[in-house]
Amino acid sequence: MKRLGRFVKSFFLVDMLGGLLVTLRLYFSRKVTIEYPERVQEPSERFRGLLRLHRDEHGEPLCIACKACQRACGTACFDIEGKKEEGARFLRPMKFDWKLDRCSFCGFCVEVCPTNAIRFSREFRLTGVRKDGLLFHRDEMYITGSDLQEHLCGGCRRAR
Amino acid sequence: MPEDQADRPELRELLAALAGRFAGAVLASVVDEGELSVRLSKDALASALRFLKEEAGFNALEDIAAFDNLGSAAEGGQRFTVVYRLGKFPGALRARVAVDVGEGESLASAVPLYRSADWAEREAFDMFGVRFEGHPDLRRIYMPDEFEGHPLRKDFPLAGRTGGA
Amino acid sequence: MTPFVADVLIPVGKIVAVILYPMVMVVVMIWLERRVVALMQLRLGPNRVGFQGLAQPVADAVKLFFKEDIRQRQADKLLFGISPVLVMASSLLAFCFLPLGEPIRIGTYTLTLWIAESPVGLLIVLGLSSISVFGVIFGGWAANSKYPLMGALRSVVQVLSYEIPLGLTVLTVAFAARSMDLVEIVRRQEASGVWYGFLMPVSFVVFWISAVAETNRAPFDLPEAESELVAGYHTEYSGMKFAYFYMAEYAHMVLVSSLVVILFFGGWLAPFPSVKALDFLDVVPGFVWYLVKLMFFLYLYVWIRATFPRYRFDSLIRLVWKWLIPLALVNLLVVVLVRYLL
Amino acid sequence: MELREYDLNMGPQHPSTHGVLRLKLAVDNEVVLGVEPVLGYLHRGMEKLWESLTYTQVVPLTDRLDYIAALSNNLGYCLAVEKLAGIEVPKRARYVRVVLAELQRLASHLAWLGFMANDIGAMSVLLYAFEAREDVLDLFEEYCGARLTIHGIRIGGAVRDLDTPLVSRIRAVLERIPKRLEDVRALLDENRIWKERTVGVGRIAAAAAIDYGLTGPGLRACGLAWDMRKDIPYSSYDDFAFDVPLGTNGDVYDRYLVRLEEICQSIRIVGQALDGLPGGEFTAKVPRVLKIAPGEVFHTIEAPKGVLGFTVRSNGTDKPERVKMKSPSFINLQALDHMCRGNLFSDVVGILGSLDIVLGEIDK
Repeated sequence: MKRLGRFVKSFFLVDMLGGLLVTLRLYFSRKVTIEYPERVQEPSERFRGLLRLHRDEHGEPLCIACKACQRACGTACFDIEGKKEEGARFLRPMKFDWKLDRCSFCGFCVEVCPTNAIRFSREFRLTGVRKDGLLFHRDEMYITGSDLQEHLCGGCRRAR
Repeated sequence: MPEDQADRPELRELLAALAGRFAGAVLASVVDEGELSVRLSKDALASALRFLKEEAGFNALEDIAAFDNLGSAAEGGQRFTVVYRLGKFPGALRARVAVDVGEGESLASAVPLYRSADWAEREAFDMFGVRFEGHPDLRRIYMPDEFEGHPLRKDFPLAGRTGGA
Repeated sequence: MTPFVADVLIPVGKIVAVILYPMVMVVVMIWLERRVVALMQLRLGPNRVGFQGLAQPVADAVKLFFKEDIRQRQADKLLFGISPVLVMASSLLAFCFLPLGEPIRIGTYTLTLWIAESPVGLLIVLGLSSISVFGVIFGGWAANSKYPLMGALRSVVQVLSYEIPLGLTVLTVAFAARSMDLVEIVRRQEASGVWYGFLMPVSFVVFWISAVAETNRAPFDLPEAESELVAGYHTEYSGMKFAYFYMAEYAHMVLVSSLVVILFFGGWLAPFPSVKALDFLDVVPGFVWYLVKLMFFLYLYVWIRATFPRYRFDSLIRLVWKWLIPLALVNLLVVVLVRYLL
Repeated sequence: MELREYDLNMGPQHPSTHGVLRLKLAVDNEVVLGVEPVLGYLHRGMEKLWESLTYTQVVPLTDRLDYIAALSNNLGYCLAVEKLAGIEVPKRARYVRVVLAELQRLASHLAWLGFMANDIGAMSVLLYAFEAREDVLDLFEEYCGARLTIHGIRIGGAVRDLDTPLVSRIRAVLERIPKRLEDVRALLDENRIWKERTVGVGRIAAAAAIDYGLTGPGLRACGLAWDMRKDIPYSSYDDFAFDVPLGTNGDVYDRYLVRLEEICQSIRIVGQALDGLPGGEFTAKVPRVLKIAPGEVFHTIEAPKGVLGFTVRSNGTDKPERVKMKSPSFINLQALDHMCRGNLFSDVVGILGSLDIVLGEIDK
């Protein structure tokens, strides 16, 4: 008897129609596409985006050029030279080069930084057209937003 | 490690049988934590593997790991150590068979016993240059065929010969 | 209505219309396919170029028009050039015989909504639609590389073996309508008050399955299975030649769907002709009904494509020889018997 | 005209070889006579690189091995190093790791489902599977900021604790996934075309599977219950009750069913782990510069693709002398030739999809 039932079901394409009903139901269901440039899905606040240096409330750079991040980095992205002006309590980085194209966003530098100077920003638009756009010098480590995009792919024809 | 008492006797008998069969060849052996670890001499390898597979029931060869002892405290004094990781299924017993092999020497291939040894041996050959006699198709597996040298040897420069980026 | 207008202007106008009609349908079809499949997959589909993405197919066509037309050195020049033309021409030519609606009387002149009406219109359309197989074989063979060759061989076997059930089911319709003329078939359905799709559901289902297989679509798209043969017989084509293949496939789909509409669902008839209460539906012109039914079947094509996995080659052939052809034969027998007993 | 079979080249740029894998197929008019995978296109020399990095710096690189299941690689490596260094991982850290590993198995199986269905033609299933997977990736992003190269498990524990909002979000996601799976099962399970393409295809006998070293869902589809989480439990997996789904005749359809069932089991495990989350530290105290006495260890875990093993040999310094990875996809791919013989050309795609291989893990 079961075989007959199976034959009838297969003859009248029951499994096919079942599949068609599923796609029809999903045809009318809510779409998940987020239309990117108009609506941007904000990444979570702990998102590991572009690394940025920070300043304290007086505008003084927090970085004391201790090179802890340079040592912790597995892919040698950092190249830091510190100098101590007379009368200052801490060294200040004269040269702070960071190669974005070598960085694997592992987060070791952020963890070892004693003064919490270097942190992940939530910036995920990291595409650039210039090779040296991917190399950030000391002052370029602070820029964010549109002038960051200018630095990454400056001179690109597309109107901003 | 209390919970390992259960399987130690079984491994200990196996070790005794192994030592009996290959008296001269067993150089060192230790049984701990559900794993029998044996260091064999080169020429006893093939028959020991056959014994372990047929009599002792280690039916799966999980991994073949090769090591370059250049510069480190080489136990056997030879340049390379090749370690066979055998597994017994069903159950959770493991056997570690370590064999030392010199620079130009070769080992008996385990492919006739375990099909899974095929690529593992090719990888060991590609990365270290250890040759395996009786392997059906001993070629490089990762590097291009015309590549000279064996990358994972200690004396192979990290950034590659052409001076990497 | 001077003879010049009647003999020259109107026929030329109709011919231009018949050329434009499949082109428009192809554009609509490309957009419909990408949009419907997208909506079924929880995404929006093209909605940027033009209103809701309607200009997307036009953009594709323009892109393909300007793209470089690459031909390998070892390709057979003659066959490589002819095959897209063959595929495209055969589909377009068949559109001339499709009756789109009731003839319209303008003063003394009756404007027939089709180019040619012939007593064997059905046969001609089927014959033309199988000419495109030549285009596929030549295209696959001429490219002289492995994947297109395999795609072409698969397509040949598939199309030829699916033409048999197609032919048999068309035969049942010809029996029921006692004529091969498409216009006559629709008139016969209007006279008998019931559509052949409901009269002979088995032949409709078998016809539809072989039609889907005939156009290498949905579960039967073996010849151009992206995941296996990269792109099947038109892998080596690019630029305008590829556009021909691409449009021809859609034109062929529109052709076969309109054939289904005419043969089984009464071309331009309003639904349920026998139910008197629904006569007010006749106020809507026949052409619109024809289009509504056509769109439903085109939607069905895309719906099937979005739902089902792909058949394997031998199961596909087993399906037609073990199931469809016997079923079509039995169905033909039943129809003939019923025809003569009644 | 003498007929001879010709060899067909599939890849390395081919839509369905899951990365850069090249298959040399000896084909006799669509019947496959032999398959020879050619590897090395994605070889980055990981094991050489690891020898020049410290133990902690190796962890982010393990993300890039099986890039669909980064957390399992992290877990495998960290457990091996902890066993070698004798680091005792607190109970809460072990539970957090189980939650992360099982969520990663969920995401990896959903990605496999999408790829395989798309290869066999059911392209909508790719979108449904990936839409379900997006929720799990959002959890990882919420947890530690990355979706694919997660680097969320460190030596000694995890990178962050599971706070209550995250736990409730995990539970919400775990409810949603079975519903999306029902859609897929309704589309595929009983579909005659799907069964035509998968039942009896790429079959491998249990004995041959063991001989080829097959592990993971591929082996369990032959009916052999070998699951590291049960046989050699690690990271307190033995605290959780779950069953190991088994197939019967080891073909593509059974591997499909086994993996779908494993998704449900993973959901069960994560639920139990969240309920029984103990108090305490989420990571052990690990010295910043970790030096490990000379020794060697071989530790295996049950990664989504199969048994993932790490052999770590230390020489007393803070850098490992040698880290050898036993990759499940590498061993499973060897069985492809055995499975494909006698099947048709279009089945190779289905069988390759059912093996669920990732090239980053094969080529290292």
